[in-house]
Amino acid sequence: MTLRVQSLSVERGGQPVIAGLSFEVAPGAALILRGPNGIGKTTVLRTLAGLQPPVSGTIDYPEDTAAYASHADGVKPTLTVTENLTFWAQVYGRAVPGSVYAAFDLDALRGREAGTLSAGQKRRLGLARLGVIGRAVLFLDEPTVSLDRFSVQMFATFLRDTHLAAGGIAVIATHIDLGLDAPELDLTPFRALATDRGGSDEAFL
Amino acid sequence: MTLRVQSLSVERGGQPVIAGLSFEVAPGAALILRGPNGIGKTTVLRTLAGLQPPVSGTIDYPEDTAAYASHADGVKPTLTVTENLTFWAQVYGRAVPGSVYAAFDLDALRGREAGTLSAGQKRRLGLARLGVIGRAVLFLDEPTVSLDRFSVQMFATFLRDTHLAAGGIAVIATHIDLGLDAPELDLTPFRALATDRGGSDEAFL
Amino acid sequence: MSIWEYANPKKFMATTAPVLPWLFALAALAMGVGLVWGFFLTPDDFRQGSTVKIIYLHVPSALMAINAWFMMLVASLIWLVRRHHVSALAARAAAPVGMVMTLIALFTGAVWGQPMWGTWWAWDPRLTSFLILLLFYLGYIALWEAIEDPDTAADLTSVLCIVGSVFAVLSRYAVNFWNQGLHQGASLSLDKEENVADVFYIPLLVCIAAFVLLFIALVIQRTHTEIRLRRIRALEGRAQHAGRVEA
Amino acid sequence: MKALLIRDLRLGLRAGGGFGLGLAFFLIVVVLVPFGVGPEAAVLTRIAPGILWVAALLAALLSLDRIFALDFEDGSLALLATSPLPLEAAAVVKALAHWITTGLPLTLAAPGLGFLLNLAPDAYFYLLASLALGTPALSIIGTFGAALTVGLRRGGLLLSLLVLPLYIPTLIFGAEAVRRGADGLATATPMVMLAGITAGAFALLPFASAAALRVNLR
Amino acid sequence: MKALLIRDLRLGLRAGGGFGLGLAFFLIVVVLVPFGVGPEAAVLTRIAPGILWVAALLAALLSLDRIFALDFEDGSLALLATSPLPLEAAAVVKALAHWITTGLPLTLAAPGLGFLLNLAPDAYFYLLASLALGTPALSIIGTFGAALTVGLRRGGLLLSLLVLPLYIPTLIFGAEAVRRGADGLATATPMVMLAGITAGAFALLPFASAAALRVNLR
Ligand code: HEM
Ligand SMILES: Nc1ncnc2c1ncn2[C@@H]1O[C@H](COP(=O)(O)OP(=O)(O)OP(=O)(O)O)[C@@H](O)[C@H]1O
Ligand SMILES: Nc1ncnc2c1ncn2[C@@H]1O[C@H](COP(=O)(O)OP(=O)(O)OP(=O)(O)O)[C@@H](O)[C@H]1O
Ligand SMILES: [Mg+2]
Ligand SMILES: [Mg+2]
Repeated sequence: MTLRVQSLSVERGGQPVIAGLSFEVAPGAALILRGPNGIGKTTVLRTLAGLQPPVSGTIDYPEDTAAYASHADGVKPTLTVTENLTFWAQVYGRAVPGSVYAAFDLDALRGREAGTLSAGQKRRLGLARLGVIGRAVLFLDEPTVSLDRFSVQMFATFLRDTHLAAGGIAVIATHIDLGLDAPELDLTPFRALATDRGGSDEAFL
Repeated sequence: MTLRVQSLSVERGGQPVIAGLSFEVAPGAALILRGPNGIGKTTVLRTLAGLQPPVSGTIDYPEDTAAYASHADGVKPTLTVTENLTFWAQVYGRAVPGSVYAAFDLDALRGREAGTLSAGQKRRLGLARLGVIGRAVLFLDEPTVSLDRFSVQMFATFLRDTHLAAGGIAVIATHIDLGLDAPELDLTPFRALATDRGGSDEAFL
Repeated sequence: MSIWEYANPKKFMATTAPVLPWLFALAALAMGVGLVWGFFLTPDDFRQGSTVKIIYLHVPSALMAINAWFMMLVASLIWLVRRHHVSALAARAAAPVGMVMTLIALFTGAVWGQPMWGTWWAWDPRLTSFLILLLFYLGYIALWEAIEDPDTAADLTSVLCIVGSVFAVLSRYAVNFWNQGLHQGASLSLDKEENVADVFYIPLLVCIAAFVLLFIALVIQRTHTEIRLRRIRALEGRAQHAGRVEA
Repeated sequence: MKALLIRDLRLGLRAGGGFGLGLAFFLIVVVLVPFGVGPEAAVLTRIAPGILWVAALLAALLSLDRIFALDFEDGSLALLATSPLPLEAAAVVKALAHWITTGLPLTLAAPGLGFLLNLAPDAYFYLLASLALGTPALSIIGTFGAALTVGLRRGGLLLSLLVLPLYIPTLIFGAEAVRRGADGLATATPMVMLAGITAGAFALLPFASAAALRVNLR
Repeated sequence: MKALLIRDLRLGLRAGGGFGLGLAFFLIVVVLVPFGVGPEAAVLTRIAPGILWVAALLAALLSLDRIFALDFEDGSLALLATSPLPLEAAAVVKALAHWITTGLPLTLAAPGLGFLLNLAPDAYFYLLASLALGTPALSIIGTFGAALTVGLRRGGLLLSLLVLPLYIPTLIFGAEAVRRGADGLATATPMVMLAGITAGAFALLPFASAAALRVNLR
């Protein structure tokens, strides 16, 4: 089970953003997407996750093995931490492994309504979802936003020792150093030129 | 014009969060608030900004000199970058200094609708507001979220060379290293004990 | 010591708890006496026949419905000015009671209107303004229910209660202007001429007294409940907080 | 699917979830109309069926924007779209949850409110029946509208604009059924039509809704 | 203040801003009613004033949640609260903007829609006048309601529940004025009352709104 991306081009708002992107991630490996703000990391990840169609190129990984975590982490403010996790577990037809609470330092907050969490606590809950749904291919968009150093380490450990160790795959867009020994891919060279083909506006150019 | 905080206690959701916090920031100086997720940085900043009343203690800075920047940065998606900035400038009865666009690398995006900006670009716009309203005392809550390294430097430079240099004050809650040579204040020792007095629930205990 | 000391939840609980059973007992007694007297020991009205006896439920509930809102208004003001939790919670506790009183007034009225006016409901100003009062109760309660943080809820509902009172009065005039009713005017007043005959009048007073007592008892009881709920919430919060402190 | 339904109902019951609000709104609109048109019983009886149905329709309408918007804003929708649960199923569940929190209580309460507009005695049964048959259609059609407008922030008003025209047939047959019932005429045709609309909507619209959602998530 | 007003109007005109939507909704409700009530001209003429006013009221109502909610969600409100602009002023401006984008177009269009319900010829003037006097009150009262519910996500339905009772006096006097106008009776009293309500609301409610906002921003 490998993630293969070949000469992928993606668009945003009718404009080509990234062109000719190719990479491959083996089971148990992670890939870190780098690049300045606005280069197209989010767009690429959304395309990989199947939320938007690629302009051209192929994305290849087994059906129903991927999960996506975005800037917004789908936490319901009026549900408790536990209720939030249980819901996602059920949607993916699984049970909540007791270990996640410890893994994301949510033990003390189990019964708390998510709306009353601090920014970082909320984020941790959003990430804990990944430990619950048991998907092998993760597309993570700036997962560590507003996490403190300790929590960042905690998350990196989760990825390394739990997810990747079990043969999972992760593609992560981030600006900070996660302390994962994973290859980094800078998107800057793949920035689409204004003259690049593709993008729904093309037909009018 | 100095910011003086004496034995400040703040609450959140009826519970005391931080107790006995005192500090002083001189003109031209900055203070960096540190502490793990959920310690109470946001709560303290909101209290300093006057959005919520302190449980006890005094906060003292000249009237109408402060501005607050939160997790949400009040950017209107359907207004262009320029329109967004102009609005805030007018609310504070000032004009938009032409320099801010360069200072926050927004030149290329002036005419773009804010809703179409990437996470980091949006954040830069939110921060540019601070360069426009011309307030001397800034309370910044994780200002650099989802900014790339370059933009973080850019923002630090703005604070140092433009804001502080002009005798401004800044209190910043952040988890990363801004590269400002400013004193750091870790809130952990000030965490309120469960048994601490204060908080609107107190009457019921 | 000032009376405000009783606004401390614990003190309030302590002082009112022993009184409560007596209040209920008294209310029950007065209710029994008033209703039995009113229903069985008074003659039928020459026009209305025995239907007149519904007045013993109808009028007291009607008066309480209005007074309950008034009490809420006062409590809200106290909360906004002096921020005593008890007054806020008392207002919250009174709302459902007041709403039920309104419903009773409307229902008994409807039951009364059937034989009297030949219809269950007529858009008579009196009735209409009570319907409006019902709407205000609904909104007030809904707002309490909708807001998580109890203090925020207390503040907002208080503001609503004050603004609402003004508009409620305004509506009363509007409604009067809009339709002149078949409902009879105030039948209880101090100078004797206007009053219904004593035979009806005295038991009616007993019933009213009973409703007042019942209302007070219920409100205190519910206030206790609200205070306890708040206390549970506070303790849970503290427990979690303690949990955080260890973490 | 069950998980989603349970979650949505739970959210509906939580603070600010808006369960029963539709009901209250229904009540208020019914109360407002006489203030507008005046208190004469005869007039009210005449327009009661229509007003009751319009009110029910508006109550359903006002709660539509909750269906997807919240999930869209906090990102749940994108996550659901990438989850094993097909979006069509999600659309059905959402509609169901909406009906349970709005249409159902509204139907049960309607007869009680009928007498405020002194509805003709014979009409009560038909009011109940027509609402029971018709309100599910309102929920499903509304879900489709909500799916179309989910991208737009606070699209509430636009949503109503899109949905109201789609509601017209339901409204016509529903009100007609009650009016005929009140006048003691045959009500078979409108009732059958109502049932037909509901069945058809249930069978087809979820696919349209799911498609709309996919587009809005792009 | 001017800056805020201009911004709000501009936002209203931008995509999804909802300018004119209130108008369209007004139109649709007016169109719906005949479907519900049936086509008899006599009946319609009789209920036209009331229906028109109720429809106007609902149109105003549906656009209320836009007043503060967007600014609250994206943080603008907190920033405004910490800005030199007093929240009372903000509340007034918001109400003003709401009226310009909803009440005003609605007032101007109302006579046109009178035809659909064949409103009595003499009533048109009074319809226009009463709406012109009354709709500002709707906007200010509504702003207060919006301020109360701004903290709640999608509080739309609760908002209507709170606001509608407050609208009752305005509605009564407004519709009454038109009805009397239609019957050629004296309309001075209701008109004066309408003006009074508007003036009073403008004078007092902004303070209540600002207070509510402060609480919700805590
Ligand atoms: C022949 C029938 C009725 C009679 C004789 C009657 C009599 C009364 C009386 C004596 C009061 C007390 C007034 C006061 O002390 O202020 C009262 C109040 C009231 N009645 Fe009735 N009533 C009748 C029918 C109804 C009906 C049919 C309804 C409603 C469906 C109704 C609703 C009310 C309400 C809401 C009040 C409270 C108004 C207030 O106290 O200001 N009544 N009624
Ligand atoms: N409504 C509430 N009820 C109870 N506790 C709350 C409520 N809101 C916040 N808290 C708690 O108050 C504490 C302080 O929250 P705050 O947002 O200030 O933390 P923070 O330092 O900003 O964290 P972060 O770095 O993650 O932003 C947190 O532990 C949070 O769980
Ligand atoms: N609707 C749109 N119309 C035009 N351009 C858009 C639109 N949405 C996004 N863009 C542009 O597409 C580019 C890619 O955006 P994207 O969000 O993928 O960047 P990113 O790498 O995620 O940036 P960040 O690190 O700030 O999140 C950005 O330059 C952005 O300005
Ligand atoms: Mg991004
Ligand atoms: Mg924070």
